[in-house]
Amino acid sequence: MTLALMQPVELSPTFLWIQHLIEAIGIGGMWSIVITYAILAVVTFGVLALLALFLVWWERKFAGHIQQRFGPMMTGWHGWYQTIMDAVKLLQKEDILVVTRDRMVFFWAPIIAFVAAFAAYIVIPFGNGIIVADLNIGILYIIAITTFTIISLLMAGWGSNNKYALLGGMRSAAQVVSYEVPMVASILTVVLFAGSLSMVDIVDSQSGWFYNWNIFRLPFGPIAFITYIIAATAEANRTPFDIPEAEQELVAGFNIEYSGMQFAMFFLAEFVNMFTVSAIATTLFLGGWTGVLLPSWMWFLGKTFAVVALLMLFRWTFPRLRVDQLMEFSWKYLVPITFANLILAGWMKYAGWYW
Amino acid sequence: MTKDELKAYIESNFSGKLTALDTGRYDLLFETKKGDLVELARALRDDESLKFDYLCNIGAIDTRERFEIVYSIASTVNLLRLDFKIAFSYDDAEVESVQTVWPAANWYEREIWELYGIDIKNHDDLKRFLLPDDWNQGHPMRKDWDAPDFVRFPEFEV
Amino acid sequence: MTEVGLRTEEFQVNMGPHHPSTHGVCRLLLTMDGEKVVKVEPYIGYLHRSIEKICENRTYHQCIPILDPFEYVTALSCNYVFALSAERLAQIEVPERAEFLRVIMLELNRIASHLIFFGTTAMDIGALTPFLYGLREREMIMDLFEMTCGQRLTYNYIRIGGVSKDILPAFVPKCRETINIIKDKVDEYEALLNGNPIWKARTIGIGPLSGEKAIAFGASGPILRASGVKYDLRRDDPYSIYDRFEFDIPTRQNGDVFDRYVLRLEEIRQSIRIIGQALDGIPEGDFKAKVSLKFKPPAGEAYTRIENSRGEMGVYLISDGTEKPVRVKTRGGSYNHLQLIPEIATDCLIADLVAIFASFDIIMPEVDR
Amino acid sequence: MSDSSNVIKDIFVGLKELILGMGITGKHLGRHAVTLQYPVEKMEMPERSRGIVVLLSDKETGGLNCTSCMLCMRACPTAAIRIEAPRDENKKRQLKSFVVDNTICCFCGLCEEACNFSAIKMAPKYEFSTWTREELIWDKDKLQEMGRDVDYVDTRKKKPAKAAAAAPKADAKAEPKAEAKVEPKPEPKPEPKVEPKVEDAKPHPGADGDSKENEEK
Repeated sequence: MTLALMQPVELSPTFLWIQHLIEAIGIGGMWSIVITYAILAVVTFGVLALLALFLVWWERKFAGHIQQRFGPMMTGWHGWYQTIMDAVKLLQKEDILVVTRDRMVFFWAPIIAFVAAFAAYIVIPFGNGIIVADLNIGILYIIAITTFTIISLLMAGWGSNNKYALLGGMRSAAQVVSYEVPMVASILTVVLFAGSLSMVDIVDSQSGWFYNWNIFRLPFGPIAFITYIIAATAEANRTPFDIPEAEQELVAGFNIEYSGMQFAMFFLAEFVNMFTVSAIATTLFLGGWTGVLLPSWMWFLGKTFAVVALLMLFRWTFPRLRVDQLMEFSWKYLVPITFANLILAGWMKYAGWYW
Repeated sequence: MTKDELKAYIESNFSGKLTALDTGRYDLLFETKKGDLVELARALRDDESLKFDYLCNIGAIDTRERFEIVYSIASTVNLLRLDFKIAFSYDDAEVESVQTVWPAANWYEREIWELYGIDIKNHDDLKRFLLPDDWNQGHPMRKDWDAPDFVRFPEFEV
Repeated sequence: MTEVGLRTEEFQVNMGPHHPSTHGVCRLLLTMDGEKVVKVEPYIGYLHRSIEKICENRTYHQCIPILDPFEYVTALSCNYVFALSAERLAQIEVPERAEFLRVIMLELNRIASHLIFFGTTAMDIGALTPFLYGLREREMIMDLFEMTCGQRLTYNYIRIGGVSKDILPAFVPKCRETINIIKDKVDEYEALLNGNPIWKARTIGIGPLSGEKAIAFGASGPILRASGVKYDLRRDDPYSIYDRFEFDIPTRQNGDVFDRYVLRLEEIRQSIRIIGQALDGIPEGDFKAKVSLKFKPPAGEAYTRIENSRGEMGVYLISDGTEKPVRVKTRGGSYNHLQLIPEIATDCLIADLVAIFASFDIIMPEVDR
Repeated sequence: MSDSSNVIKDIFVGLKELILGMGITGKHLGRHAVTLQYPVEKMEMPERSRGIVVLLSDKETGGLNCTSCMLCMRACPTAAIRIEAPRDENKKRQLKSFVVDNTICCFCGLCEEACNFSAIKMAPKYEFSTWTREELIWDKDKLQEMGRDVDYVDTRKKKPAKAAAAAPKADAKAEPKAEAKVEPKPEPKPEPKVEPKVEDAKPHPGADGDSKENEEK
């Protein structure tokens, strides 16, 4: 336990004053670190929970208007507190626990999904300086954390002792693993140019006018962006890659036996994942918080919501791929393209032809 | 080939097996004996100028004094339509399966076996599928069928 | 598929009776080896209301509303097939105007049924939005029905000898406007889905059905024509006044999910053509022949079949001169199509099984009766 | 893999189709929604729509048009209508009880066609859900009350020769458009009750929903 705290992660200056404040009150070295971590955890959880609730509401309104209907209207103006009502409903719903379930696995699956979804936000820069801890291994940390979701889906699939859930769990494991490779490859093309893994350095490498965002670094920028977006939709289990919980085939896939609070955790984790994936897309390709006039965090949120809108448009337009087609698409199409792109980017960087 | 040409053709080629009935109001209706059902069906299907390859419907009828089974067949090639009937008394209620001639007959015969109690010989899987699994109140489509909670439609005197 | 020495065993999964993609209540017992479906056994009977037994002690006029829920997606063709067989038994002459109204309403009902097919198939393959678009158009058609006969699903509009109520003067312009809207909406559907590579990957070459097998298993309607057999009862066993309208019968060759889907959209266009011609030619005259309430057809029997949106719908009607039919044997298209599912859907993935089941457009009241 | 030239072409054709698909669904974002918010905005029911069965009462005298000829009872395919009208002293049928069991009624409209005294009609009302099945078995008064504000075309040959009514009225043509008030509890217009209050016909003995024995003659 002490080893972990021997070299505590140095927080970014904007939040360091909390630690100094607590030390000023006189609490000892180790405990002040623990308390600041706790405060930051609560703050990020609060901000993200609000964002997730907003995303759920926005997705339902977006889907409604695409399908020429209104979406939630009854609760408040255009149903703004509909998601809060849903959350309260799910909270007070009874947790129906299958008797033959695998107790520990079934219990811990939603918690791991929840934790994995929120743990990625330590390194995501919401604005100029608004970052919890600017780790120098930023993007590598995010990739490691997002693979946690596979474990939670597998645990949910196995734990609920239900054939459909098992199928869903197996499918999600196969899908997320096989789309990890093209995602990492397209991220590497960006890291190649930023020269550092840290998210803040990546954003700084794209500062200045919008034309030196990574997406406009022809010719490999747009390709990397498109392959990243495709791999990211697969990562977040969204159509056309939402086979783990394909309603029509597997009824509800891995979260079939979950109800009440546990189902809410899975549901919220899915939307937080969607926001994480789009946040990474904006940080890597769309120049993070850089932008004129408006405050930096507003630029970041604007770009991220644009990417989220794109993901939502995917969901309400495309049919679903079959399991083997999905694997084939990843290994036969995405991986060759992303690796070729990576080599091209490397050669161009070595030859110096980039701006 | 119009209806009466078809009737003439059948009378000339199948005179022994198929005898015409006059109760058919729209398409031609024939009657045949239960014995030579399957060869007749195969002959009708493979006959060159008839080619009855499409089985529309098999319906069993309980006419209060005997059972009857009507086979409605059609030809998608020559655009013909024909019904033929077999009749047998209540006590020898078993019939050959025409499944080998028209595979579509599988479920129709299964339904007849379940709802009328007519035994179908060499049918590949005679299992109950329309009525509930624990049904023990006989064969409901028979005219003389009655059951404790069968709510009859009230008769109104005119 | 299984490596040597690695012992795997097949497991059985119940798809149904309560499952999102079995339209209605049908249970498919799947024996699966991982994702691959090894064996399909359909179990039916959950919706068995013994319509035939009920009809046996109802008068002829009462049988028509009883037969409405026999196939509730195209309820009008159930009324029509019974009324037609009763008219054939009693040799009733149906007035011209009633024939035209019947054809218009039947084709509107076919379009409504195909729109539901389009919505549910797209939803079963994953695209959720087309379902809403399909239903949006269907609402327009249902408003037309409600305006004339008062109900939106179980119409009970056709009587023996004609139709129950005459159309309102506002019906013809509204109907013309509706079919024009639906015509370019169908083009929009095709633009949305037909070219989509994901849709093509999920539907082309899935569950092919050869012409001979389709005929042998008694498949009919769009499934038969998608396998290359040009057999449409409106043209090959003509009834009513379909011979006056000129419309062509679309057929496709290789009978897979994509062909069955495209064929039904093409059939919507043909129905629109028929309705257009019928709307121009509606004659004046009374809408129902004189048929007494105590209708007693002479003894006799007849098998009547019409081209329903799901294939051949038939009624074998036997009467013995009393006011109640002796036997009403109903035949629905989905009954044979469900027999075909085990033949086609073995050795395919569960996602394909769902696509094939949706492309057959099977609904359960027609199977269980 | 097919040769590389048409793989590239496939990718671009595929992307074009995907973007075209997104364009179509995106286009709908701008269009106005077609749905109605039910409890707030209600769909205006067309005049012929078949909702619940109601008994119509004469415009002037307020009494029931029904002459208990029992034609509708015979026409009903599901035996949902039950009429008891014993003959009184001068051989005339007096309507004692007229019960419509809305749990069985299949809203087919055959009763409306069978009745030639325009006494029964399918009103375009659809909001009558209740908590228990017994409340759906309506007796004469409830049917009459629900039918008070329903307009109908009076097709009776001879108008009822009521002692109070003067010459047979000529202006019985009701205006065509039925303005159907659809609030849940339509309060009846204050009608002078002409005939004596018919004692409340208790619902049919043993009427407990679907498994009742309706073998009455």
